[in-house]
This record gives sequence, structure tokens and C-alpha cells, in this order.
Amino acid sequence: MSYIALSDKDKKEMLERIGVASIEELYGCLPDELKLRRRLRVPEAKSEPELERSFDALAARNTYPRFLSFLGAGVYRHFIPATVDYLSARSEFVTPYTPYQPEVSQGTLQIIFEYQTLVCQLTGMDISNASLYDGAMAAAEGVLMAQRLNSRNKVLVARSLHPQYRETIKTYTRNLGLVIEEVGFGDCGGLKSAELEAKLGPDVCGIIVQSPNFFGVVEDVAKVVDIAHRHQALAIVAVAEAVSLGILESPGRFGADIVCGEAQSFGLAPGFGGPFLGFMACKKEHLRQLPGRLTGQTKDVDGRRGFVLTLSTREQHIRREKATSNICTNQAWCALRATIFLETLGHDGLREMAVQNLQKAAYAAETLAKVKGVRLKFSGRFFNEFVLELPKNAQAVLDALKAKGLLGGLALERYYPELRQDVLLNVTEAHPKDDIDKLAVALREVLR
Amino acid sequence: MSYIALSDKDKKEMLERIGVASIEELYGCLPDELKLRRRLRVPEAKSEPELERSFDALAARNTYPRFLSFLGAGVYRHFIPATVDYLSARSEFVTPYTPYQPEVSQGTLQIIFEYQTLVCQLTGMDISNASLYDGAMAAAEGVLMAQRLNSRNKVLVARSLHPQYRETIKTYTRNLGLVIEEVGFGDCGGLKSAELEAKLGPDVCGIIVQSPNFFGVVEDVAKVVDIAHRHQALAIVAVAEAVSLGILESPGRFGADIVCGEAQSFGLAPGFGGPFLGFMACKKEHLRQLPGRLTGQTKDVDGRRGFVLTLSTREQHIRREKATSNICTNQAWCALRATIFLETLGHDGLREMAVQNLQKAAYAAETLAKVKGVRLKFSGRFFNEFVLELPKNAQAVLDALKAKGLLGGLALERYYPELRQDVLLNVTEAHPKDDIDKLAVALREVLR
Amino acid sequence: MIREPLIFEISDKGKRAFALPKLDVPEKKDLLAGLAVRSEIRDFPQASEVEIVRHFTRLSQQNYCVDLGFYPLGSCTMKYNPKINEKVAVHPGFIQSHPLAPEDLVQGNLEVLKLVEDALSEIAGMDAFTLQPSAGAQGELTGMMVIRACLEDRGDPRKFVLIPDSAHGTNPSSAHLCGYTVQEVRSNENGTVDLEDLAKRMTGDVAALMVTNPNTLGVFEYDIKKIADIVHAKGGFLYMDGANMNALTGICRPGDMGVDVIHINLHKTFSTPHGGGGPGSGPVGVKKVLEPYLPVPRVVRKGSGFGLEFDRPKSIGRVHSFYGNFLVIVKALAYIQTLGPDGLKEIAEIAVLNANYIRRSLDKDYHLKYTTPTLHECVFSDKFQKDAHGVTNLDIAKRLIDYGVHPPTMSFPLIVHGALMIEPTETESRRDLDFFIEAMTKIAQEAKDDPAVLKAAPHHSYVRRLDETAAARNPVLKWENPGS
Amino acid sequence: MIREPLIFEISDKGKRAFALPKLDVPEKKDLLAGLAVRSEIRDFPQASEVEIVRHFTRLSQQNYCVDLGFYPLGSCTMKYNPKINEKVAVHPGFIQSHPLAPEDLVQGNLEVLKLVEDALSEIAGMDAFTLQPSAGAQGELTGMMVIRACLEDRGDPRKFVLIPDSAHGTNPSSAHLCGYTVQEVRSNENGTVDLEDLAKRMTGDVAALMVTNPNTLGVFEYDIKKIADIVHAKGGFLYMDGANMNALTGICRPGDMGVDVIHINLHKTFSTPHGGGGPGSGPVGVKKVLEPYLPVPRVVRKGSGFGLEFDRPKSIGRVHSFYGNFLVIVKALAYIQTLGPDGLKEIAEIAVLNANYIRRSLDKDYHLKYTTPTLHECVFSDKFQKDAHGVTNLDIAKRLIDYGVHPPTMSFPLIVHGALMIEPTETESRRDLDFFIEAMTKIAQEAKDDPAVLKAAPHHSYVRRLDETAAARNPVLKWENPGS
Ligand SMILES: Cc1ncc(COP(=O)(O)O)c(C=O)c1O
Ligand SMILES: Cc1ncc(COP(=O)(O)O)c(C=O)c1O
Repeated sequence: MSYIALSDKDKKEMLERIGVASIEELYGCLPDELKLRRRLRVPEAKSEPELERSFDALAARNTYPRFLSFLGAGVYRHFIPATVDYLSARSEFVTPYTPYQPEVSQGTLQIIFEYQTLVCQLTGMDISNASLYDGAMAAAEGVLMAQRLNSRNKVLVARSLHPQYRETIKTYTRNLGLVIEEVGFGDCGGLKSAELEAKLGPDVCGIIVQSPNFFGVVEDVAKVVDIAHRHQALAIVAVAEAVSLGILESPGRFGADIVCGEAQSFGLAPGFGGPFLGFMACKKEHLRQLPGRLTGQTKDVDGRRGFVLTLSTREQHIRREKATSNICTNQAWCALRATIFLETLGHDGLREMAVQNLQKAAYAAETLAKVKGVRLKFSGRFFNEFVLELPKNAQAVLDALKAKGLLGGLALERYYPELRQDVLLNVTEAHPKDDIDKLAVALREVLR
Repeated sequence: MSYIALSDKDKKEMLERIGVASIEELYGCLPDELKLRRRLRVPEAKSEPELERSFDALAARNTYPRFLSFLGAGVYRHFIPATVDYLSARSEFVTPYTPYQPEVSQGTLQIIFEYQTLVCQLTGMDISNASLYDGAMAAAEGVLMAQRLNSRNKVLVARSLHPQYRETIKTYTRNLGLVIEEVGFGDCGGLKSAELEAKLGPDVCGIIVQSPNFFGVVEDVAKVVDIAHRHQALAIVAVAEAVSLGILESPGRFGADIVCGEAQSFGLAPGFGGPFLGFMACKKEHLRQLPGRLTGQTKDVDGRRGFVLTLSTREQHIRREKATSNICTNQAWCALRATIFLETLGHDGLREMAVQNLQKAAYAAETLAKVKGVRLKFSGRFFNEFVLELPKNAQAVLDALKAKGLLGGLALERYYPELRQDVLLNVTEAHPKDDIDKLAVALREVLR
Repeated sequence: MIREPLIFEISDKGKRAFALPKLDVPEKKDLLAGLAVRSEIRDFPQASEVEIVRHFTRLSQQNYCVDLGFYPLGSCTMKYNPKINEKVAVHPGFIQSHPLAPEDLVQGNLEVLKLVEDALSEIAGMDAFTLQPSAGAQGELTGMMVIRACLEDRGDPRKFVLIPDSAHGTNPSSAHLCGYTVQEVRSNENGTVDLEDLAKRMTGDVAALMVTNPNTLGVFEYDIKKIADIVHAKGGFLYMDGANMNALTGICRPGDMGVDVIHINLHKTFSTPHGGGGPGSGPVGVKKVLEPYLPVPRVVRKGSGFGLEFDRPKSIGRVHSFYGNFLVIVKALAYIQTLGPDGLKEIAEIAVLNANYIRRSLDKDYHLKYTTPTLHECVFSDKFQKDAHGVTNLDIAKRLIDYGVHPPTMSFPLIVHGALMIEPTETESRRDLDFFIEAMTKIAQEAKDDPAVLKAAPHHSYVRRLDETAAARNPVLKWENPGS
Repeated sequence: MIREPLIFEISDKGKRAFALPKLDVPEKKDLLAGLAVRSEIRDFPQASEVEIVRHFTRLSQQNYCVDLGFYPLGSCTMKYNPKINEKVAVHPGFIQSHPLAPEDLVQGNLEVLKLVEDALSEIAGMDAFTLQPSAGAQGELTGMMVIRACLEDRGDPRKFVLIPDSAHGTNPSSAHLCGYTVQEVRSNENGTVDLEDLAKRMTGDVAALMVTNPNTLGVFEYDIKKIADIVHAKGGFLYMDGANMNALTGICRPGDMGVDVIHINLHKTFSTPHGGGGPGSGPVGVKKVLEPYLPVPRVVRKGSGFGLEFDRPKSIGRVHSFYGNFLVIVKALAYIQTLGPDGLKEIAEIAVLNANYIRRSLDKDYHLKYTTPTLHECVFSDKFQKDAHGVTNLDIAKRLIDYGVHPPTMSFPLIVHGALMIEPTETESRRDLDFFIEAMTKIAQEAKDDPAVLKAAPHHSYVRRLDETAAARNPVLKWENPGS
């Protein structure tokens, strides 16, 4: 099958109209010696039933879903209402491209406009773009944007920022002369504000801090913003667990300059890491430096409201090497899903989800910390993730739990060598109390 | 959740406009003593996550899909192309009703028109209706239609007609003074034509015969039609395995008067027995007695082609007790799926599917008949089902196979007490050779 | 605009949308030797996948539907169809299971059937339900057969069935198919059953009265208990067409009114989608005395699980293969479980609120033949418009299409000439209700100002008014290859 | 017609579309004591499920899409997106798995990655692929970073990157983001790279040439080998933007042309749907010498299965969390496996046939600046129409909307003034191709007969021409509550 829609007769007649004898002839403009004189060495074509069978088999080799998992660390399992899958599967959403022609793309455009509004409401910011690739890339773009805004060349990065975000920032900035310096975390699990204060100077363009941070701990964003601003540096707040915005005060409220992050929690499955949904919002005055597409409201010639892609003079197709970012294709369909998700949950639903995450994680932390030898690593308040310190090497304990069908979280040693005995666990509304209790029982057995 | 779209304010304002103080007041037209003064005793409302969990649990109590099954007997597992699920799930197909208003229903109407055409092409008949409930009811309607056509009051029913079709015919005709007489089957598994000839008389309105019949055997339809017509009786041909029409000559070609049956094979899952798709087609001259809805082609005021429900003077909403049938809501969405299925497969795909069914069933029959003590019960040519005679009680053997994870077909004794040691097996394109071989091995073990 | 042709008109050799794996058993020749095999299926289409997908996607957009807007088709209860119900019903455990599977392998399915039967029994106040009928009409037939079987058992099936003149066409048709002669009962000036006429006609030869409650005007039969008494006194049965149960769930129960048999439409009251005209499901509930006559098989508790009982000598038999439209029933269960006791009551309450809101908002502009209070629907007529401007209900309906709303049911019930039967259901938003009311109000004005616009409506649809007479006079019911 | 408002405009208290199960752990107070907790999310919407469903269903119908018709957006390869790919990609085994799961529990996923990497390597003739980049632009950045890392390793990252003036905007932007200064290379009269200009600019300070092949005119760079030699002779790398691979699959391989780095768009050549503007996937392939610099982690064979390798000291690091847009990659695998070697070749062949059919059918009516033979797309301009009638490519594009087809890409490549860039792809039917050709022909005629109609187009769309200037001058980028 190659999804060709021409009949034999069509092909014949079309070649005739073109005036060539064969398709081969149309490739006359290629040097002969470049032509591949053999068949591609890829597996032979599969019929649809064969394909389904082989993908069933592939998927079945992923035994992960059979385990009771407490993995989070930037990727969360939240309930997804049926409306999200149903509506987002419509051809009209799946098969168009970027709404370059607004008159035949009002669906996509209005939805992006709603998405931008929702992001602003949640983050407390003035302006949101239409999406970025993922939280890691959004963090990197946030740093680059800050640098463009004040032309200073050092950026401070909280060590409690998601390790993959830090890695991505490093990659994105490595050729641009930016210096990255990390700011450590204290016993509460949050950023050491004294260290931040100490490291800030006239060369620092900004600080990027995540809240709730990688350890689940809610940072004192107000304080970070305050310190940064006192040094004319920008405060970039990253959010990796977007559901937290349902209950935590918005970063915008504290004066954050740029808010970026990952909205996978809003209607996207873990999907082995993607596609996810990077988001970015900023203050009005920084609009011209915001990367990514923007949808704006306008009127048509009859005076009717309509939406268009706008301010594209920031973008690569107009500004080429001077663009704010090289991004072109973004994650529009993921933003659509987030929009359906958020509008289905509504104000009350999102709040309730946030509250349940908070409560369940607290219950889990309390229950697990009662297991002998186990303690909560950090003293800071946390949202739906927390770090447990175990009485022995974390990976060994996790392996023992795995043998019992449980994935008890992420061993932190790989990312923080000093945290050899520590595990990061996530609990959401999708974990019934029973599951939490099961983990406690298993952990007790394993540590006995 | 009760899927109400009114806000508290809406309700208040609406009551005000109506001029009542409460909804209770709107129920003032009910006698008080009829009002239920307690809550309904049904389970408390479930949230969507709870509902999903409870349905997952319910569905998981169906362990059937874990078995390798050779059950057929009127319900077949065929491959369903992805287009069928994808397209038929569109809101515009799922959520409208009968196309009473053609100007806003051309989608449904054109599709029914195509469906009617496809059924005519497959059955070789002049006219098809828009669907009936299922094969059993279609068979009953076929008999009633024949009776209306020639006003004779006896109907002959092949004993090799699907038992449930026979039961349904009995139910449908029981209050209408129709006499039913059965015609047996011979060693070939097909209708005894001598018996048919003998039972035909001036009181017989028609004979209903199924081909391939309940045992999978292809009947000599030409002969049955010929005999019936010689006695001025009508020949009704039932088809329970519609895929067979991809290779077997159409009943219309043999002169059948009415063709009715079940098109579940065309894109509908076994679904524990429904919804399925009853179909019915007839000769042009019998149009006025055809039950069910019909879509016809016409023009609009601008001369453009369009489609409408037509000839509704046959139907209950116009003719009331004199209608050709009481059917109103039919199986339109199932007919839509069949249409997508058939148009996706296309001429070549349907033929190929039919050929593979034929070949695989033949291979299975040959392979299984090699097992010691097992023989093919009937000598007649068969399509994708066949009857095996086992050396002992069929149900006992099936139970033993089941213990090995196989469902080796249907024990026929319940429907044909004389067939105590006989099993009806179905093989389709969805059974890889391995599965057939597995059954042969298991059967050998069980019979050892 | 692309006008989508028939698939046959774009079919051509060499296109395809489907392939099977290669045959994996040795191919045999002559398997059908001696039989007539077709070498081709004449004119059967052959197209590519992109053409198939565009064909149906384009055609889909020529359909109006509940997910696009208000669909006030009276008597049809076009409520919103929840998406979660669609999702749970396609679980492989449900859709893959074979109806002849051993009972122990399909316990989930049997439990679904039992749960729905039990819930419907409670909601309708009946003793037992069968889920076998595929739709309302088949439910009626089943219910009437059950009555007849019982009467036969008592020695005389009787001859007549009484049906009010306001009833749906399936009622008389089903009674007829059950071997009865139909007698019409007059409606009184309230639009309800004329008790006198009923009493007169209700003789020992009458098997049953088939009543719809609330009736097709949306009016509750206030005297339903008296009606039941009249029928019962003569040894007859009271059959209730439960198409309008959406007005009553959790408010009152037919079983408590003296109803002996009822059918309910899952595709109306219980939110299963209408699918462009089915599949539906028309369960039938009965009182204890009639239970032995219900179709086979019956779902029964067996040990800690469920089983099927076939051996019921008094049963009328089967009206459908297997257990009815099972996957439709699954969706209804999801709905019932989502709503719970309070939700079930709320649907009736809000359905009645919405209908009365519309009635009150339009009763200046449109004629109400019966001013009796109504519940979940209301039936206007075109009298004002027709008398003064020659504008009919058809014109009004077609003009609504221009405004982007689906027209109400037309010309039913028969006792209201030029009827416009409006059933909003409980799931409409205020905005969509008001949009409809505004359109209707504008149309009433247009009927005065510019009746020609209405008579030529619709103006903006994919096709305009279609010649239905020509369609019936010279039926073209399938595509024929012009080249052959 | 109902004009769908913003969800915020229909939001109201008391409506809801969602509920969670009751909290099943003991509720604790003050869990966030001392922290700022929000009491409400101001103006956040609150609607019912039916409103949500209608909102998105109605809005969806205001989108044009591939499943509705021809979408000749040049450079975007808007081919048909097979439905089976959507189906296999939602298997719970794929969508539920966590990217940090132990490797032995996600062997299926790792195999998917490996299979796609291997297939792309073979198709493009490269030695290794990374699937981490989310889209073409991120692929470019990744590829350029890999080049830079290698050059740095050799002691000098160099300063410049050469890019033809016909290139896509992401090319210079990506090069810039990688720390390079961009120099433009002139196109010659054939629309291809001017070898002389290239030779002149290609110095020891140039890191790479970024070339698109076939280029954005659809013209194959006949001298690509010479180009490679010029670049390599100065120690630079040849980067190929593989956005136009749809012209070449199975016909020839970039790796065989001397290309050192290529990015491929799975959302173009490999049929993954465009989703209204993503998610895409932009894998990057490299020759052996560059492999050590690819992003981490790499998928590697481990024993009989697969594993992830993180310890690659020369790697540029990560450009994306985890492994890229995994579920997009799954769909591309399904596509590659469905097509097989012959199908992959056929897509290129038919894409080229279709594009040349359109070119030949329109070359009388529209101006072709470059008459060089083209492969999978062709770029007309509005010169004929503009010079004679003042009609621009924008007018033509908007008028196509009235005919029901999506306009081509406009104003790109920059070297063709008033460009109309048409890429039909291989999946179009003759009927849809002809429909487009006919519309374009009619428009050419209309430009002569009635240019005003074109300038005011579109006439029949949901909105008409929108004021883009006002949108940019006075940006309204979100809804604000008028009541606050
Ligand atoms: C009052 C009434 N009774 C019976 C029926 C018949 O139901 P069904 O169409 O499900 O057969 C209808 C259907 O519209 C109806 O409105
Ligand atoms: C030639 C060319 N290069 C690069 C890109 C950028 O790819 P993406 O949008 O996937 O980032 C495009 C996209 O349209 C393109 O056409």
C-alpha cells in the first residue's frame, strides 16, 4: 500500500498531458550516477492486518502499564476526560497545518486564542505564545529571551530545576557565549536564596527557578523574584507540573518576568516522553522578544471578529537569522488537547484535581515516612511529588519493589550524586488510596 | 453528572419567564399520589474516572477474547479496516437521527443510497431497503413480505436455516395465521429438494432457504428457485455470512424473489450479538411490499441532485396499521459502517477476503478431518464454515479444548438433537494458519 | 464548493484502499467446483483510501447533528450523547465477545444485561424487563405479543386493541402485526384520552389499550389510573408507549400508574446516540403476571455469577438473534451509572423546564391548539401563519434550516393539523434555546413581512427544497452504470 | 449561522463537564500553610459538556483540512495521513509508558526508535540518526550543533554558514542560534546554487553550506556532488534540509550525494499528521564522523534487546526532554512498514508526476520564473495577473478559498516575487487535481474579466479577509473580561 489515488488510466493520461513517456523521464533532471539502482533495504510492505498485529506485538513488549507506578519527574499520569480524545481526533483538527490562511482556519485560530488566554489566566501573565516543543526547550527559550532582553551574558539556574531542562539549556546556549551558573538547594529542598543573592551581579541576565521544583517542593517564588529584580535581573519561573497552577498562586502574581514550562499534565498521555506541550508567557512589555507563534484578534472586512497569526515579524520566515527563535512547526495539536482538557475540567474541576493531588501526595508521604528507616528528605511544602530518603541505596530498593510489580519512583543518584539513598515519588488523583497503601506495605517488606 | 447545560442563573431566569416559582410547579399537572416520594433505588452517581474503572472491570470479566475461537454460526470475526472506526465515529454520523429533513441530511441520505446500491450489486437484486434490525428479523420480514405478495398462508422453512432465524420467524408469524413447515437437509448438508418439491402446493407462499446455510454448505439456490417458481411460490434466500457474496454467484442471478440476511460481517464487531445489520432486497415489481425505509434520488429546485427518504406510503407513520412493517428506527449507523467497509475493501478486496475465507476453511477442514475419529459431516461444498463429526459427544470435546484455551466451535446438539457428536466451526481470513494448526494439535490431544 | 459524487462515479481500476496478508495456507483449486461462482461483482466500486476518507468526511459535513446544535425533533428526545459512553462501549472485552461464547467467558456481558434490566425495572416500576427488542417499534410488538400470549393462555387472545388518535404510527402497526384489529380512541379537548369514548369501546373483546404518557402532545394523562381501571375491569391490559419517559424519570413510575407493559427507548431517554436512524434499543418491561411470556433467553443469576435461561415454555420466543443491540445497552448502563438517582430525576425536571421555557417564549407567535399544561415537549401549529399568510409548517421548518437549527417534528401528532412538535430535552444550553426562540420569532415576523422567503426556503443549504413527489413517482433507488 | 463565541463568553457558575471521584484519603488542612494559595483562577471558564462538545465541533468545521480536500501548501508535503497509523499509535503500551521507566519494561518503545533510525539511515543513505528533534527547525539546530561540535573538536568552530537565497527561513535562523553568521549564496538563472558564488564564498572560515535538495523551487541541484566537493575541499560540511525528501525516497539518497548531515520531517515525507501546526518530528542523520556528537541518549542494542546510552562525552547534549515526539515517531514507523521498499519509491514517483501534471496544466495561465524542470513541486508567480490586472498572489489565494480549495504557499521562496508554491504530494486523486487546475484556470480568467471579484475574495467563508495590520498594530492576544 502506498496511498496512491491514481488509477492506471489516470497515470497514462497524465503522462500524456505532461508530454513524457514515463515517470522515469521526469527524473531526467537527476544525474544518473546518483540514482539508486537497487531497492531500499527496508522490510517488505505489510498489509493493514499484518501491521496491526506487528504493532500489537511491539506494544506488548512494553510491560510498563502492568506495573503500579509512582514515577513522575516531569511526566505525570492524570485523568483525561473522554471529550479530549474524542474531539481532538477530528480530521479537521488532525490534518490541517499551521493556520496561514485564516479564512479557512478559524477553528484552529480561535482555539489557540483561547489557549493563550487560559495560559495567561493560569500563570498570571499578560501574554502567552501558541506553544513550544516541550518544557525543556521552553526553559531554554526562556533563558535566551531573558538574555535578549537585557543583553547580560550570565544566567543562574536553580539546581532544583529539572535536570533535563538544565541539560537542554546548556545545549541551546552553548554556542552563544552565555555562562551558566547553578544555585544549589537547601534542606528544605528549595533554592538557597543566600547563594542566589551572592551570585547575582551586573553580568547576570536572569535566574530560572522551577516551582514546584524537581523535588516537588514549592519554591518561594516571591522571594526569588524580589532578589532578582533588586539586581535588575529577570526572574524566569518554570512549571513542570501544570496542574499545580490550579491551587498555587500564579508566578505572575509574584512579578515573574517569564513563565515557561511543560503542560503535558493537561490532557497528554505520558507517551514515552512526547509529544508534550511547551508553554511560555511573559509580561506585555517583553512581547517583541517572545519566541513562537501568536494568535491575535481582529476584524474582517464585514466587521466580524476573527483571528489571525500575528506579530510574525519576530519569526524566522520574515526575520530569518534575526528571528526571536527558529521555531516554525510547534505543538498545536497538543495545545488543542490542553484547551479541551482545561475547558472540560473548568475552574472547579481543575481546582479539585489540584487539591486531590496535594492531599494524596501528602497522605502518601506521611504513610511512607512511617516505614522504618524511611524519612522525608526535605522539609519544604510540596505539591504532588516528594523525595524519600531510604535506609540504603535507592536503586536497590526500587529493584526489589519492581520485583513485586511496583515502580516506587525515581532514584535520584544519577542526577544528584549526593542523593544516593533518595527517591522521587509522584502521586496524583489517578492513584487510589489502595495503591498508596500497597506501596507502603511493599516498601516495608523490602526494607525488612 | 447529569449533562445539564443550564447555570443556576439560567434556571432562575427561565422559571421567571415561564411564570412559575419552581420546577415542582411545572409538575402540577400530575396527580400527587402518582409522584414518587423517594429517590430511585439505583446505584449512586459515578464520576467519569469511576465509571471507566468500573467498566474496565466489567469488560475484564469477559475472558472470551483470551481464547482462540472458531465460533461462527451467524457471527463472524472479520478484519475491520481503520477507516471504518475512524469515519463512523464522527459526530455528524453518530448524533443525527433519521434524515427526515433532507436538506440537512444529505450525508446520511447519500450514504444510504450507496448502501442500497452495494446491496443490490452484491445480491443481484433490483432494490434494497435502508436496513432492518438483524438477519433474524430480516428473515421474518421476508416471510411476511412473501405472504403479502401472494396471500398464501403456508411457508416452508429450510431446517438448515439459522435456528435463531427460524425461531424469530415463528415469533413474528405466530399471530398472523401463517403455517410453518420445515424442509430437512440431506447428507450433503443441503436442503432435500425432493422433500421441498413434495411439500410445495397451492397453499405455499414461499420457501426460505439460507446459502451458505447454517452448516456452511452452499445450497443449490438455482434449483430451489426453480422448484418454488414452478409452484408459483416465492423463493426467499437468506444470507447470514455476507462475505460469501464476494465469490458466490448472487441469489438474484438465480431468480430469487427476496434476499434477506445479516451483514454483520461488513465492518461490525461480534459485540455479543449486536447491533448487527439486517438487509433485504427484492425484485422491482415487489417494491410496494418491501418493508423499511428507502432512499431515492431526486432534484432540488435548482436542479441539483439530492436524496430523500421516499415511498413512505408503505410505512407506519403514514399507513399506520396498514404499513408493510412496523419498523421505524432501523440500523442506519451499522449500514454506514458496512458502506465504509465495502468501499474501503472495494471490488478486489472483498473478493480477496472471500477467497481467503474459502481457502482457509478448506485447509482447516482438511487438516482437522485428518485427526483420528474426526470426519467432515456433510459432503456439500462449503464456504467458511463446516461441520465436523467427532468420535464422542461434542460438548465434552469442546469443554476439553476450552481447558486448553481454544473454543473449537459450536456443539450442534442443542439446535439439532440428532447431531450429538457434531461441531460447527468457522474459519475466516482473521485466523492465521498457525491457529488452525494449533486447533488440530489440541483436538488430537483431546481425542487421544 | 466540491459536490461529492457517488463513490461509483469515482471508481476506477488500479486504485485500492485495502490489502490482506498473503494467503498462508496452500491454495486449492476447484473448491467450489460445480457451483456458480461469480467472476466479478458488476460495478462494485474500487477507490483509494484518501478518496474514501474524503468521501465520508465531506458527506459528514452535509449532516446536521446534536453535536452541532439544537435538534428539537419532538418525540425523539435528541439529547446530548455523552462521549464517555462511546468510549467504554468499545472496550475489546465487549466488542470482541461472541454471543455464543460459553457463559463463564462472558460474565461481564451478562452482568451488564442484568444491571440494565434491574435499573429499568426500578425506574419504570415494573417487575421485569427484556432487552431483546432493537427499537421502540420492536418493543411494542414484543409487548403486545406478550399480552396476547397471556390472553391466549387464559383462553382467548381477543380481537381488538385500542389506540388514541394521537398515537405514534408504530402503535397501530405493531398491534396489527400482532394479529389485532385497531380501534381508535378519541382525544378530548385537553388532548388526552376521552374517558367516555374509552369506556364505550373497552369491551371484553379488547386485549389492550396502548397509551403514550405523557402523550404525544406532551400532556400527562391525568386520569391514567382511571384509564387503567377501565381497561383492567374488562380484563384487558394497559400498554404504555414509554417514548416520553424523559419527562418522568425519578418523578413517577408507570408501574405505579397501573401500566402492565411498557417499552422504553434507550436511544431516547437513556442517551444512546441515534446514529442517523439507529441502532436503537427498545426494552420491554412487564408486571409479574406477564414475565413468563417474555422472549428467550432470560438473564438469570447462577451461583455467584450470571447465566442464560432458555427453557421457558410460555415465552413468545425470540424477536431478535441473541440478546438485542448489546453495545447500545452498554452505553445506556454507563449513562444510568453516571447519573445516579438524582441525575435521573434532574433530566426529567430540566427537560420539562426547557420545554416550558420554549412554549412560553413562543406562545404569542405560534398557535397552540391545546392549552393544557405540558411537560417535556410542546406542539404548536402553523395556524396563525397559514390562515393569514399561507405559510405552512413545512415552510417554517425549512426556514429554520437557513437559521442553522434543525426543524421540529412536523405533521405529528395527527390531531394537530400543521403541527410543529418541539422537544428540547434537558441538555440544551440557554444560549442554544434562545437562539432557536429568536429564529422562530423572526420567522413569525417574516411570515408577515415576506412570506415568499419562507416558501422558497431553505436558501443556503447544500441542496435546496427537494422534489419528493418526483422521487416517489419515479423511484431511483440505486445507482445504475450509465455506461452499461 | 451560529457564530461560535469564545468559551469565556458562555461560561457561568453552576455548569460543569467533569467530576472526580470523592477524595479517598483523609483530608488535611494547611498543607500549604505559609504559601500563597490562590482562592480562584480569575475568569477561568466553567461550562457544560454539551457546550464543550459543540464548541469544538463547530469550530472544527471552520477548518479546512487534508481529509476534506486538496491542500497544495508548497514545502509542507500535505499528504494524506493514513488512519491505521493513528490507530496503532494509541495502543496503551505506547501511550501509557513513562519515559523514565526501567528499560526492560519498555523494550517495545526502544525497538520502535531503533527501527525508525535504521529505516531512515537506509532511506537517506546516512550512518546514524537521532530522533530527538521535535520538528524541522530543531533538527536544523541539532544538525548545525553537531557540525560545530565536530569542528570545535578539530580546533576551530569557524564563523560562517552559507545558505542559498532560496532557503527556508528556519535555515538562517537555526544557523544563527548555533552561533554562526549567515552568508547568502546566490541562485543562478536555473534557480539552483550559483557554483561560482559558492566557490568564492566557501573559505576556511565557513563551517557548512545548508542546501535544500530538491530546492524550494522543486529543482534538483544537479551539481550537488560538485557542491559537496567544493564544501569538503575547504574542510566544511554539507548540510541538507530534507524537507523535500518526498521527491527522492527510493530514487536517490542524500548520503550518496556527499551530504554530511540531513534533517527529515516525519510530518512531511513520512505522513504524520500536521495537527494544525504540529507536533512534528525532525530526525537528523549524519555520517559516521559526526555520530559521536549526536544528542544523548542513544538507543543501542543490549544483549537480545535494546537499551539507552547516556555516556557519550562528545555529544552536544540534549535538545529535548526524553526521546523526542515519540508517538509521532510511532506513526512514521507504521507508514514505513506499510509502504515497504516499493511503496517508498512510488510516493516519490507519483509526487513528481502530480506536480508536473499541475505545472503543465497551468503554465499557460501563470508565470513560471524558472523554467528548469522540477520534481515534486512547482512555483508559479502572479506576474501575468499583477502586471496586467493588478491582481496579486494574495488575491488568487483568497479566491481559491471560494472555490473550496486550500491556497498554495505564498511569498516563498523569496527569490520568486509573488510566489504561488504548489506541492500536490502523491496522494491526490485525479479528480481533486483537476478540480484545483480548473479553479486556477477560472481564476486566471476572472483576473482578466473581473479583477474586483478576486480582490474582494473570499466571499463565502466564515470570515472574509481579515485585517492583519490592525491585529499587529494593536495586538489583542487574549480574551479580557469586559466586566472587570
Ligand atoms: C411516541 C413514539 N412511539 C414509538 C416510536 C417508535 O420507536 P422506534 O423508532 O425506536 O422504533 C417513536 C419513535 O420516534 C415515538 O416517537
Ligand atoms: C524547506 C523547509 N525547511 C525547514 C522547515 C521547517 O520545518 P518545521 O516547520 O518542521 O520546523 C520547513 C517547514 O515548513 C520547510 O519547508
